Amino acid sequence: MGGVLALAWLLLSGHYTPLILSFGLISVIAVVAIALRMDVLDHEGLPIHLTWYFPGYWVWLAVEIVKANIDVARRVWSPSLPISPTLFLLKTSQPGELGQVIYANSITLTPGTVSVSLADGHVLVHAIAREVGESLAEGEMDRRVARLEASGVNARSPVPPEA
Amino acid sequence: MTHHLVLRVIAKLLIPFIMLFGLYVQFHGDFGPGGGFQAGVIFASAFILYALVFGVDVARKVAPDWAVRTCIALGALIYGGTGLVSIFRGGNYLDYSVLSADPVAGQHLGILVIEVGVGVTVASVMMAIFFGFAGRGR
Amino acid sequence: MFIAAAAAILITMLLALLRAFIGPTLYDRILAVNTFGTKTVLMIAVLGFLMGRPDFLDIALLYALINFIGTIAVLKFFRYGDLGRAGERDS
Amino acid sequence: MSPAEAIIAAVLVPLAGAVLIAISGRWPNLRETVTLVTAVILFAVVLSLAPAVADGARPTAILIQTLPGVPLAFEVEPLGMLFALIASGLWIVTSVYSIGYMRGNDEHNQTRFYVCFAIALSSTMGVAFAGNLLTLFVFYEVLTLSTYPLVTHHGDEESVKAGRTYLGILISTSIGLQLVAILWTWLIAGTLDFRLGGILSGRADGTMTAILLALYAYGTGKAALMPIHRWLPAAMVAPTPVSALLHAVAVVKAGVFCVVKVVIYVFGIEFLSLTGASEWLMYVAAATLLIASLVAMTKDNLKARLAYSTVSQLSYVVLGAALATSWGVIGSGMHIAMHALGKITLFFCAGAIYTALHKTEISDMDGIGRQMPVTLTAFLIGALSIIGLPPMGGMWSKWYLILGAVEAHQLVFVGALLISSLLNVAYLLPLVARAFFLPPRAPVTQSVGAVAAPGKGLADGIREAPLFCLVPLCMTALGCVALFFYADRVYALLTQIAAP
Amino acid sequence: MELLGLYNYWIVFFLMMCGFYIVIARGNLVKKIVGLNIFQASVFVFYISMGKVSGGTAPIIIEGATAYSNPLPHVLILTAIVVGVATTALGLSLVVRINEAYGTVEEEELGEMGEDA
Amino acid sequence: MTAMLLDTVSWLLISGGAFFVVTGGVGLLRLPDVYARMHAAGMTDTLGAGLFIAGMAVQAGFSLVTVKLLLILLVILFTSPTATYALANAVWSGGVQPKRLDGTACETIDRSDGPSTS
Amino acid sequence: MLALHFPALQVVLPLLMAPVCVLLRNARLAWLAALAISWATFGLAAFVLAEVLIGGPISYALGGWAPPWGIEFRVDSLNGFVLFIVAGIGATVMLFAPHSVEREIGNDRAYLFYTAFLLCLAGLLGVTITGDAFNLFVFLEISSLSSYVLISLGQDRRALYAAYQYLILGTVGATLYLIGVGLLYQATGTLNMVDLAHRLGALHDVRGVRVAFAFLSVGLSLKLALFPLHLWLPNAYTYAPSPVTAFLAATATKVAVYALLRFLFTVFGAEFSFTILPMGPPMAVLAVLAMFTASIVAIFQENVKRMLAYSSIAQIGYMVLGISLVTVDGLTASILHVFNHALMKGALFLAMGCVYYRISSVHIDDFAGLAKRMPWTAAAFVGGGLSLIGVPLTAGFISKWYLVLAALERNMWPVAALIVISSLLAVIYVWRVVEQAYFRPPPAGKDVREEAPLGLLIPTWILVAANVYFGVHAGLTARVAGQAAQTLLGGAP
Ligand code: NA
Ligand code: NA
Repeated sequence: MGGVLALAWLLLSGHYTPLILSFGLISVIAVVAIALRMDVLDHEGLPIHLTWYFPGYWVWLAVEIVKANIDVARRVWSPSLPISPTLFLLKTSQPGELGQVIYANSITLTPGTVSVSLADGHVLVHAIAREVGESLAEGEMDRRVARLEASGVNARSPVPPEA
Repeated sequence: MTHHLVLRVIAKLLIPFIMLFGLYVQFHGDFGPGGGFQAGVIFASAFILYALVFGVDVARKVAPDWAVRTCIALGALIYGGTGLVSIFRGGNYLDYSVLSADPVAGQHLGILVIEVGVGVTVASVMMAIFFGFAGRGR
Repeated sequence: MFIAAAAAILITMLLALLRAFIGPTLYDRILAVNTFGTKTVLMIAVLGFLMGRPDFLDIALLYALINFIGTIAVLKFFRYGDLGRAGERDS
Repeated sequence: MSPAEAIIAAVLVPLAGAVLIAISGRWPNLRETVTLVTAVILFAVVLSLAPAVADGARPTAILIQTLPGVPLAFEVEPLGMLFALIASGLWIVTSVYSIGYMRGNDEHNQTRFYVCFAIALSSTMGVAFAGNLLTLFVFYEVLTLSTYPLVTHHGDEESVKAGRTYLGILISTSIGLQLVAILWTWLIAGTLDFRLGGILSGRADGTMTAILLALYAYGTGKAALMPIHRWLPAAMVAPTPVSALLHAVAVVKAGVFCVVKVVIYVFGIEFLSLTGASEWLMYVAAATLLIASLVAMTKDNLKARLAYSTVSQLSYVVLGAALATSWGVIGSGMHIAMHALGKITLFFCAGAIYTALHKTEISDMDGIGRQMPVTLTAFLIGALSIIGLPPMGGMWSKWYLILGAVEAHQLVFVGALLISSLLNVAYLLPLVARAFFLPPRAPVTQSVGAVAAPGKGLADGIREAPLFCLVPLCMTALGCVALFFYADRVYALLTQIAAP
Repeated sequence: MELLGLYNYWIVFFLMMCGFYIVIARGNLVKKIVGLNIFQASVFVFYISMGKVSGGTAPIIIEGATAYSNPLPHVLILTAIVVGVATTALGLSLVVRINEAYGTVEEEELGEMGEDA
Repeated sequence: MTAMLLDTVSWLLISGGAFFVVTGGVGLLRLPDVYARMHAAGMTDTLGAGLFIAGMAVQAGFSLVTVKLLLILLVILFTSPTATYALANAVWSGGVQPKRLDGTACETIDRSDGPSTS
Repeated sequence: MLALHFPALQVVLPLLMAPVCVLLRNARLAWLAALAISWATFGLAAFVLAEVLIGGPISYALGGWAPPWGIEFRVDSLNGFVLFIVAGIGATVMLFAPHSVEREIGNDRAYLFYTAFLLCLAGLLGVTITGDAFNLFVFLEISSLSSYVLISLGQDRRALYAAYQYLILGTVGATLYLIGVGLLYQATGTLNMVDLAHRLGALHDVRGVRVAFAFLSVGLSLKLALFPLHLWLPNAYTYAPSPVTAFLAATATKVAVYALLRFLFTVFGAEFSFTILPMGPPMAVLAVLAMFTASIVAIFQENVKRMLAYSSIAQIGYMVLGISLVTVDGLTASILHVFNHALMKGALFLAMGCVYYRISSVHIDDFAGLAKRMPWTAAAFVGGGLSLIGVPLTAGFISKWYLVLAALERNMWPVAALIVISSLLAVIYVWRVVEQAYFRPPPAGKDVREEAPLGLLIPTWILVAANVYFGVHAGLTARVAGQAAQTLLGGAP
């Protein structure tokens, strides 16, 4: 954690004098201390274990986002407003909560679908059109996120994250 | 039933970085605009987010009232006390050029220190206000 | 170019503002204000870029955070009439 | 003791006495001894100043630099000397009398009474010796405030109401009119010091002078000119020694003293008679003295009748001053002294009658001369002095007042003075006649516990008041007679300020 | 033309009047605070619009001075905003406590409980 | 040459961002209910903001500014869906049903047992 | 030489001790700290006043920036005098505080009182000492915000509402002031008062300057509770805890009067304020209206604190009336009354604190028999009341003396008459209380002596004694006030 924060500091700072660097060190230590006190430094809060597979997922998601954007833009501009709002109830196949959150946020991040409720291994999705929801229901994103999480779990520890 | 999952996870992710960002602004204050005041606001907003997501009672355990109060006072003391130090070093009140042998370095040092005072006070005052309002009901 | 970009953002901000005034529900307004906020972030960034003031980016970052926290706080307040409750529960 | 020290001492001795009285409050005998000793010391101090003043000296003293250019300062001149002598002298007898009266009537809060009395005397000395208008005003106000608790001594609804009238009239006139007059004087004359011949003389025109005189005359509520005389009858609710203080020793005397002093030292009698600015005041004074006498006749309550008598007699003094002639001023000054002794005698008698017989209404007093022969004799002497018949001191003052009116070519007022003397006869002497010549109306059944004959049963019917009451009233009655014979001393003193 | 040139004053004036009207006319204590904020905001706008200072040459009392570092309007306004925020926070906390003590934040109802007791 | 190329790229990116941002604004007005409008808002925060920042980053080259720009984008990508989710969840638990264009309540399709086979 | 820094220190010390009180938490420790600092401040104020009277105005540049670039603290005989009385009242009220705070606020919140009190003191001193128009705003708000907190500490729930009302009106006043300062800054490019005065001399016809004048006057009038802008005052004084009322009544409005004087005479100049713009007559009319309306309303009050609050509004009328005469004597009267009224209202409200301590009420009906139950307290009330009436040998008399003199000097007979008549109204409301205390029997079973503790009586009597001292030795205060008045009218400070 400290490493990530230190990296962030260095990226932000742009001043590499001893004084500022020592301030940076103090800051990182202070933040870690407070974060420990807040109890936010667990797997959920610090998804380092997703590192290796993460960029790949991002790239895939970015493409999805672009596609979804174009789709929604088309719907917005077409005079007939071709939308058919529909709710979908989907199962989440990720074992951990972190995975479920990534899944839910990914759904929201792609325009055309918004996750409305995430609970009990199910996510309720509002789709701008029925076919958009159906394509989400095919489960590609679900599987990719599940794989992402699983890779992280395997990489770090055999113990499954809290259920 | 789980707690508000999405918020909790994202908050855990964001909070340390917000705090770090606050400290970054704090110590880079005399290079850009802002300084202590903004830094205080940012730092406090991390706590406010924490309190919003995890509840004020939990946040109060992390930052107890006495600590917040002490920080308010300490920040103000740092701010005003620096001025007093300049009096004892032969300058006028708030005249930081006497804080160091080199007047410019003295000015820098003075501003840096009082910005810390401002930041600490602003952050803790904001937290105190939020804790004070939250949980009182509409 | 940047002025055109700024104009585009400004138009969207105005549209969002319009939605905020029309409503009709409280949630529409919150959504609109939140959108207005994120566009303000972009606007600050663009302006900073335009005026050669990279330190504006810090402000944009700050604003993005505040906008997020503010939205959460408003939502929580209107749902529970209270900001201090321990973690919300999903419906 | 240098004269300056003596002046300051005259103000401070009663104050110190007040403090000691407050401290010794728990031991009545000690307390009253302190009172008496203080009174005697004060009289001695004042007396020590007299020879020098009689020889033409004008001792001065500065108490405090209050405002830039206007200190609290004293200067002793004949009129003030006379007033101070009377006030401090009468304090002794009043103190003796108070002891008898307060104990005889078992009054509460006696310590407060003695303390306030002493403070009142201190401020009276301040008034008498005041060297400028500010000093006069300051002590005048202190006198008002220190006598307020005395007026409301009983603390019942009636005294509270009387206190309200007392304070209301005195404070509102002094702050509302006198203060304005003083400030106006300051603006015109640039000084507030008393100077023979007047500081305003030649600096103001006739109308302005008349208005200023009105501000002073009505600003001095204690002079009880009609229609601001109501506080005086109202204050009759207070115990008799307080009445003595109000009517003879200090309060009303301070009022008329202020008027005379202002006429002589602020306006100057020549200036006044030249401008004729005081003519209206003569009429007001004459009207007051006649009306008050008439009202007095209608009062059955003895103290109320005496109160209206005082209102009337005060206007003699004011009239004398308003005449703005040497004789008039001499008459005024003298009348302050003569009336003081006469009226205090009458009040002592009224108090003695109340203490011994618990009678307050004149119609109840038939035949009491047989029970209280000494008291009633003293009453007769006092009455004669007030009326102005020889061989009483009162004769002289009336004589000079009439001379003054003649000198001012205002024969109307000669007539007014004479008629009023007849009215005096009509309201004072009937009591004496009733007391001595009518049979008692009801059987004497009221036996007053507190007055259970202090071992002096001369005859079976005699029920005189206690000795502490009786002795003082005899002394003041004698004083009335004495003043007839020693009036030349007073005359000599006063001619220093108004040579005829 | 001159009137248009002073448009910033009109904005300031409009905001001021709006804020003042809300402070005066609204019975709800929270809304009054909002009005107060608008009222204060008008001043902030005024200071911000005060770009150029007309008399702003060198100070007179010290001749020959070259450095001119008078406080800039935005520094002033930042201070004023801090003060305004503090006032708002204090005002709202008072409203919260009034609500706890009286059970209402409506002026009329508060007035009814006014002078007795 | 490179500079011009970069300028062009940046211009294209920013134009695209402007398009999506405005589209989002229009959608915010056109779409029928709050759920549908969230999609429009999402556009402005994803591709709109992304293209804008990318365009500016291209202009800035490898520098601290780019780092900060990317940081801003990152923050937006994390916070925007979270805020939207919180809003949607609040609307849903507030009992507001999503509507179709004709104003009738939209249907709910349960796909928790897998994608449709039909 | 530390003495050079006294002007700065007397503001900075209370400002710095305020957070220390927060750190200390414990009521007793916080009190000791606040007490030490408030007396130290008083000492500094006395020293600075003496120095100014001997050596002329003192200027202190904050941060070493020479005026007019930096913020300047500037002390002349006028604000030296005001600093002295404000610090003096602060020190005396601090003596009074511990018992009263324990009783009315509670020891757990006591540190809040001491903190806010010191902040308020620092703010008021800052307003008085600063030579910078914007800095004055900042200090004004420091004092105002802390006084809202202080008022809200009152036991009665109405204290909250009173604090709220004061907050709204006080903020409106401060904001108007801020607009005025902005306009001045726009017209001149400076915020330093002396510099402003120099530059405004040539700008009398500029519309912005006149508008600035209007905003500043109205804003400050709100703060000093000039009739009819006084609406915040009665509730605030009535429901605040006793030491708070005593302190605020004796200082807050006075400092605002000082600020008004400073702007009317030093910054704008008497010529601009009273000749070019005819401010005299409207001020005089409002002042007279205040004197009468407020005094008459005071007569009918059942709550004695509220009665005294209305009396304060009337007394502010005297101060403003003196200003409106634009003569040396008139200004002397105003400045003297700023000082003297602080003494009398301080004494009276501290006496109220003593009463409340024992009787838990300041309702006039509950004053019955007070003289028996609390003779020293009742006597203190009489002392303060006499000064309020303006009886000779009290401070109040001196103010009245100069005020009537100033009115007569300008041949304003009706005004002189009105002053005198309105001061007689004070007799009525003071005496209502006196009669209740001295002539009504105490309620059954309360006929015992239960005097307030010495800790309350001593500070109360210090102020009563000060009323007498400065009524007898008025030469001292009259000379300083006269000198200050001459400075104000002479133009350059
Ligand atoms: Na006051
Ligand atoms: Na104030």
